[in-house]
Amino acid sequence: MAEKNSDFEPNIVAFLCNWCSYAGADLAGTSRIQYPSNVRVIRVMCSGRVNPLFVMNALQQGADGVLISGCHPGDCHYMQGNYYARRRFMLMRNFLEYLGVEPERVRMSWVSASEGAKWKEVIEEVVSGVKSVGPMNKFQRRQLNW
Amino acid sequence: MVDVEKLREIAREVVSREDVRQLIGYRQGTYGFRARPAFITSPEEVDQLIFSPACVNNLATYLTLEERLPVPRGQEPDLRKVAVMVKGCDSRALVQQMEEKAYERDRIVVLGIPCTGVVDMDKVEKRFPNVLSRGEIALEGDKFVLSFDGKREEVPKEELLADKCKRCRYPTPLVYDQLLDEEVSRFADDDYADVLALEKRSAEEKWAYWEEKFSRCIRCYSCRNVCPMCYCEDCVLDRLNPQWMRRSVDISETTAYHIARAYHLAGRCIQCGECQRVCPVEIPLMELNRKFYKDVEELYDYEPGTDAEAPPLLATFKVDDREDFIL
Amino acid sequence: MNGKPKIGVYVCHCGTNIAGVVNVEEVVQFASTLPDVVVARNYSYMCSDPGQALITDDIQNYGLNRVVVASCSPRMHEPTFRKTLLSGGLNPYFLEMANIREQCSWVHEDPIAATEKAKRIVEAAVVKARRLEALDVKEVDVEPACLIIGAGIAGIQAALDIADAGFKVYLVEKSPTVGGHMAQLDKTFPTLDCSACILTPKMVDVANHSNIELMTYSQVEEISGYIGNFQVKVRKKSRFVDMEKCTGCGACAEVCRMAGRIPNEFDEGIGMRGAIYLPFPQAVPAKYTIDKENCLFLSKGKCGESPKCKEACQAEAINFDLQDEIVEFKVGTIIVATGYDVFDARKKPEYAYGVYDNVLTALEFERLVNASGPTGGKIVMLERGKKKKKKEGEEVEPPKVPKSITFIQCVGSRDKSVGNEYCSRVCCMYTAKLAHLAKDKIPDCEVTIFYMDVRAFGKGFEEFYDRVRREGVRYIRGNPSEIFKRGDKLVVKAEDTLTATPLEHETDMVVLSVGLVPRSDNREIIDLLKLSQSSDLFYLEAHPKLRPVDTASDGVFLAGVCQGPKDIPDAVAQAKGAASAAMIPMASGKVKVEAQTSVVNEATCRGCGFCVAVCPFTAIELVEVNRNGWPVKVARVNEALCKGCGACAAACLSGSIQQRSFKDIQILPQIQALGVK
Amino acid sequence: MAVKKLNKDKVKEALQELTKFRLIAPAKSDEVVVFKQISDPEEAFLDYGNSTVPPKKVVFPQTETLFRFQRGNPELREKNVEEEGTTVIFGLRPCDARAMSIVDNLFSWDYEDPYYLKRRELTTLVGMGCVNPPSVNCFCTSVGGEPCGTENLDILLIDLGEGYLVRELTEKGKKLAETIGSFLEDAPGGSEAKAEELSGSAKEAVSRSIDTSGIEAKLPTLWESPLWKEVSAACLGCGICTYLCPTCHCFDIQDEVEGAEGRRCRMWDSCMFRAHTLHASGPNPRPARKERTRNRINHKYSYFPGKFGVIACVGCGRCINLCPVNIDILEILGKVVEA
Ligand SMILES: Cc1cc2nc3c(=O)[nH]c(=O)nc-3n(C[C@H](O)[C@H](O)[C@H](O)COP(=O)(O)OP(=O)(O)OC[C@H]3O[C@@H](n4cnc5c(N)ncnc54)[C@H](O)[C@@H]3O)c2cc1C
Ligand SMILES: Cc1cc2nc3c(=O)[nH]c(=O)nc-3n(C[C@H](O)[C@H](O)[C@H](O)COP(=O)(O)OP(=O)(O)OC[C@H]3O[C@@H](n4cnc5c(N)ncnc54)[C@H](O)[C@@H]3O)c2cc1C
Ligand code: SF4
Ligand code: SF4
Ligand code: SF4
Ligand code: SF4
Ligand code: SF4
Ligand code: SF4
Repeated sequence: MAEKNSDFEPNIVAFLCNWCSYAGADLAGTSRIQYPSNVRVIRVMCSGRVNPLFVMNALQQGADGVLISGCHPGDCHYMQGNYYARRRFMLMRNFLEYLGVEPERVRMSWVSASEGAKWKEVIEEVVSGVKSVGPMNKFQRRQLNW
Repeated sequence: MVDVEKLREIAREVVSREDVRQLIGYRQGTYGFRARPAFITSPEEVDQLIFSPACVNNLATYLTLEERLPVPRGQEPDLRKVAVMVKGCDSRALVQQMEEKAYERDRIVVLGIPCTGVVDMDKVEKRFPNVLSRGEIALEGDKFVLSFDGKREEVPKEELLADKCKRCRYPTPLVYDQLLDEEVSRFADDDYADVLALEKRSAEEKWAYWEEKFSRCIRCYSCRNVCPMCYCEDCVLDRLNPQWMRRSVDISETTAYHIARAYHLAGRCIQCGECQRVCPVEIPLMELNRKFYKDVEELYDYEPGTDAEAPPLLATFKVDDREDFIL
Repeated sequence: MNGKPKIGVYVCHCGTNIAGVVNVEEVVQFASTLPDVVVARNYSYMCSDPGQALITDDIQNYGLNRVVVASCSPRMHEPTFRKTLLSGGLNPYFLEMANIREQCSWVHEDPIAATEKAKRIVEAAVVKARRLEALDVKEVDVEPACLIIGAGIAGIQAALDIADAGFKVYLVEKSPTVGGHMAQLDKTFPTLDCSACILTPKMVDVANHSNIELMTYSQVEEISGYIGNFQVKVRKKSRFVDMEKCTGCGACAEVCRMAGRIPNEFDEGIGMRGAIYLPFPQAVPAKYTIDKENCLFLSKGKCGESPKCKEACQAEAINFDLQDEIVEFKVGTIIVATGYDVFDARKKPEYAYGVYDNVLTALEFERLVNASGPTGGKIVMLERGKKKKKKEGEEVEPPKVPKSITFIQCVGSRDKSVGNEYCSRVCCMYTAKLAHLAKDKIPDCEVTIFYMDVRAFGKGFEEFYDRVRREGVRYIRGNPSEIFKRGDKLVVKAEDTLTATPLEHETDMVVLSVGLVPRSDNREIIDLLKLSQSSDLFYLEAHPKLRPVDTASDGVFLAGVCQGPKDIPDAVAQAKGAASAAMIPMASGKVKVEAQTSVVNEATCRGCGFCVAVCPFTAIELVEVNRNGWPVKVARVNEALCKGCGACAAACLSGSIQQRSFKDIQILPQIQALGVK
Repeated sequence: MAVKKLNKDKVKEALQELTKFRLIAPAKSDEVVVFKQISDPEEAFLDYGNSTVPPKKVVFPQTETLFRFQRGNPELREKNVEEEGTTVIFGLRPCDARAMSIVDNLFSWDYEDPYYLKRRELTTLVGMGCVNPPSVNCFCTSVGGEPCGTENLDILLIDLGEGYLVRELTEKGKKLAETIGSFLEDAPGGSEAKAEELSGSAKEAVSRSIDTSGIEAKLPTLWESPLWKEVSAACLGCGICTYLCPTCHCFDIQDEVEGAEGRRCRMWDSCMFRAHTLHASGPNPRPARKERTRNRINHKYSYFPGKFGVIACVGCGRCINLCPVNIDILEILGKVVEA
């Protein structure tokens, strides 16, 4: 069983679309809403840009969890990108679960530009979910131990 | 059963055609019960052709594996048609290849074989090890009849049948120009029992299960090379820049390889089982493919390789696709 | 060329906004150890003039070719720093921003954690910056002309606005006259203006405006190109009447051997016309048209001894040899205003439309109450399919006047059984209007309305609805289940859902308030312009709230009911919106095209077309190229259409299509930098 | 040297003793036999035909870190093979052992490869004669080997039924035998004769063969022969035939970098891969399957013997058994002979 000690601070890589979720995260900032510092963001123009293999790559690189966030259905700046993302991640998440990667580690959310508060909730949810399953070392790349 | 004489007759006619470059079929293998691909370019070679339950290869692979060497200046590329023999499952590869615009329908001539099932050569070899003479396998009723070294053995069909055949929904080819036999109706449906059983296990058990398998993988990429759907000019899994996964063989990179390969086949894999068949270290690749296959069918009511006009699964969506996993 | 990276990193204090939590010095120190970083600095306000000068100076002194600014959100100051790079002589796309304010110092209190996170964010920006490439910022010229498809009220209004602003308009209408559905209406709710009175002046204006080239009885056949430069091909169908010569006198129509024998579409088939006709007296242009399918001469090659119309035309306008004409022109923008069809009431067989003569659609009823309609505005019982041509000297019984008229609302709207979940938005009100008109014309007529809900949401609507009820129109809440005939009465079977009583209501005439549905020929336009449809199958706007007149394709706008059911004021408002939206690029003369577009590596593309299928902007097509002597298909991006979403890049299995500034080789190092614990 | 006997009931104990070294033995992973390091004698699976993956990976790992490096630090940290410790490969087949001696040529030729050679030096080979009928595609006797051959082995075990005859063949072997001396007993009289008889009949049982005598000279004359196209038409270029060949030794060197650190790795490569000879500038001197297949055969049966005097094939039959499309090296060689 993975170690689940309480001071485990997970490292979460998040892919946010520029128009909704990144703006929502910015709004959380402008509103000074405090949330855990575990999430590190990569901005893309649209959640449709996120290749599900990025998730695999992040987990290999040492991330304990991955979050993909985009506009709510119907709100995509490019109309359809989030729908593609939804399909891709549904399948990828199921598949990783099938291999034994806990679903808590691969999350997806819809956060709009006005949902600074929701962003915080999402982060808290993701962080606590990842904490509950402990560090991801299943297929992390071997440290080079210099 | 396909009448071999009839097959040869049709094949002779096809290879004699001006507009056909070659016919890809099966011929006797070099030892044991093996059959292997045959590439026929002239009517004289047609008598090599066979069809039997030993003809396991999915020949659709050769349509996309075709080598297109630089055409010397002043010469024209040979764009004549290629004729290919396909079983039911193999025909789905053609459909999917066409969905993905690998070629136009009029580039190929399809000889469809309504398939009553092929053997799993591993099961055969386990049962009859070290058969050197060129043995033969035929299906008679519900028994496979194996003749070798002057002997004749009967085995219930069930015992030697390839697993993929046990759940084949399309034994009669979905696309063909000529059908070589009467249509065959589906044998059985897929109950995904193996996938469901694995799904139910704990994360730790699943990981341990796959780790054991993946740690055997020698990353020869044979499973990719043989796949009729894997025909990128330059596979991303091989690429150095960017390098999605390293060439070094360890559990991390190998797991990454298996995730990437299976994901790249999501909504595209047509269940021919070739990847698993060729794997020298017997990694149950079909259990990976079938997880996607099952999810894709359940979630999106989509079955790859059944409709050449369908939009590619991951290049389309429905507004009401499931999203209960989204926060 | 991009050259070996030399990166400058600038960490902003933002007063205490960043520096109050993040240890800026430490971040700078860390940044200076990152690969290819030649200078790392901090400053109180990077966006200030002296802050920006730091960057431009360093570009000079250190020969920087990449810049990382760690400060606020790129959504805030990316444009600012892009300009800084430009003024420092660097391509603006050599900038990468690290958001350490909105997504770090403002949301974390713990200085250690925040500083740690800031370092990671900066590292990710640096590793991405190493891979950044110069991008072209391109502009295209915009042809100062607009194509408007459809000349209903929406198309007309948009055309007039644009033409008045001084731009050229090509207004293409499929039918022989402009006006669309509004021309068929009698009065309009809620103010009861006469439709013709307010519409016909505009119809005439459209025909006469010097900036408008009106093409009626015409069809767009081909559109290629992109915003600023659309190439359009229109087929002007032959009317077999010379438009120059026809005076609109109508002598021809009177003598036509088919006169009175063909249902007039404009009258919804309750009035008749001949093979040569004018849809209605105020039609614009007021030129006659020969309908080739019904003309004896054109369809059978023989019309009596000789075509009567030709003999009758003094202006010698009739010419059976006239051919379709193809015109081609270039426009900068396009407005689609193709309107709607009404729901086909036959799809609700329980209402027996098409079975009983006096079950009408509301649009038929509009023609019946209309003074210029087939009955001159008299509401009478219909005898459909009967020969209208009276024999010489025969006394015709005057048609009966209904004593009871019953309306049924929501026919084909809010009805999943016919696949239309939506509300058509106009039926409640036009029903009230028509009920009022019925009462007005036949004061002793009993008028009943079956409804599900009354949605009187617009300006003056509730007041109007209230007025109609007070006039004695009876509203029964219930959805009729069947209409049948008992003697010469129609019986509407329903349940009053307010009192839960089943009832059978006898009436002379039933009017079905049919909903608005997408035109049956929508596909033509979809194929021409690659428009998307929403789930109700009307054309899809780019954003339901904020870009309701735009489409996914730049330079293509929507107006009127083609985008979704609406009444005339809304159709006009949207038309005016579409007109001004279309004029923005025309007025500026240039449009910027997205620089962060996608690009295909043709050497590795396998031509599968996944990207083509994914692209919401139809920016990609497969083209044939020569690869080592072999013809192969590969994807090609039209950069003027690509909006830079990157969906294609994630769909491509071979990694052959990549979005500039967001390429795999740029994102993967970011993942690596952020993944490390 | 001495001839002893290891009774089957003592095998586990002997193996347990050997786990104080890095003990590599055949083991089952599902139904596949692989050589792997074992820590528990129960893991060993000695009743096997031949392993799918040859033990060459023990001395020539599929991925081997040569050294590590760090940004801003000129020092390179080299791999110290010594740290791996003394290794025993227990139960390998004579053909696979012979294969190692063939590969040795390559790694000790003009350049002496320290990693490989060091590992070879640290490794003791305990072979197991092929007295059960060899597999259908074995042809070791055609290429200079035999089912109970001793070449390159330190110890050879021959299964006599109730126990193994232990032949110490080298000093190294003798030393190893001493470590497990307490589990050995003197071979009873007649054991040797029985072993000889078993070896002889095993040799008889090798059913496939080819006369290799003229092949080295013949191959260069067949460069343009249409036979290459014919025999390679079905090839998938998967490389199974080379990856799993005990004598194939192609490798590639790649740097793997992570952040500021990296390592230089050597990894298996295959001449059957399309990219094997692909030049960065685009052209490929072996553009098609036919050139690649031709190279594989020429390398084994012409270039290698030309340079080192030994055919680079031990007749283990893996490439025939495992080729997904039944490309059969004996069939190809047969055509070469006939041509
Ligand atoms: C029975 C009824 C009563 C109504 N009463 C009222 C009312 O009282 N008040 C009110 O505000 N609204 C009323 N409406 C709604 C009103 O009719 C619409 O809001 C209005 O007509 C919409 O105008 P439009 O220009 O969008 O579409 P349309 O009027 O449908 O015009 C579209 C035009 O485009 C043309 N066209 C279509 N396709 C092509 C093509 N491919 N190429 C070229 N031309 C093409 C058509 O021929 C047509 O002329 C009523 C609707 C109905 C059905
Ligand atoms: C509870 C509620 C929920 C809603 N939910 C939705 C919804 O989900 N979706 C939706 O589409 N719509 C919704 N709406 C409607 C939506 O709010 C309005 O359609 C929209 O905000 C209208 O924008 P506006 O610019 O016209 O007016 P406003 O938002 O009122 O803006 C007018 C601005 O003008 C300023 N102003 C006023 N007078 C002067 C003056 N004399 N000088 C200078 N400035 C002046 C005001 O201060 C104000 O900033 C909702 C409305 C309410 C009340
Ligand atoms: S064929 Fe088997 S060993 Fe080869 S890469 Fe595939 S899974 Fe791995
Ligand atoms: S993944 Fe395997 S089963 Fe699926 S199409 Fe490819 S080879 Fe066939
Ligand atoms: S980036 Fe988006 S808009 Fe551009 S080509 Fe790709 S999918 Fe189309
Ligand atoms: S998805 Fe990729 S491989 Fe397929 S056509 Fe597009 S760019 Fe080419
Ligand atoms: S194993 Fe067979 S298919 Fe694979 S490369 Fe070798 S010869 Fe070709
Ligand atoms: S070439 Fe084939 S038979 Fe010879 S050693 Fe290699 S794998 Fe064995």
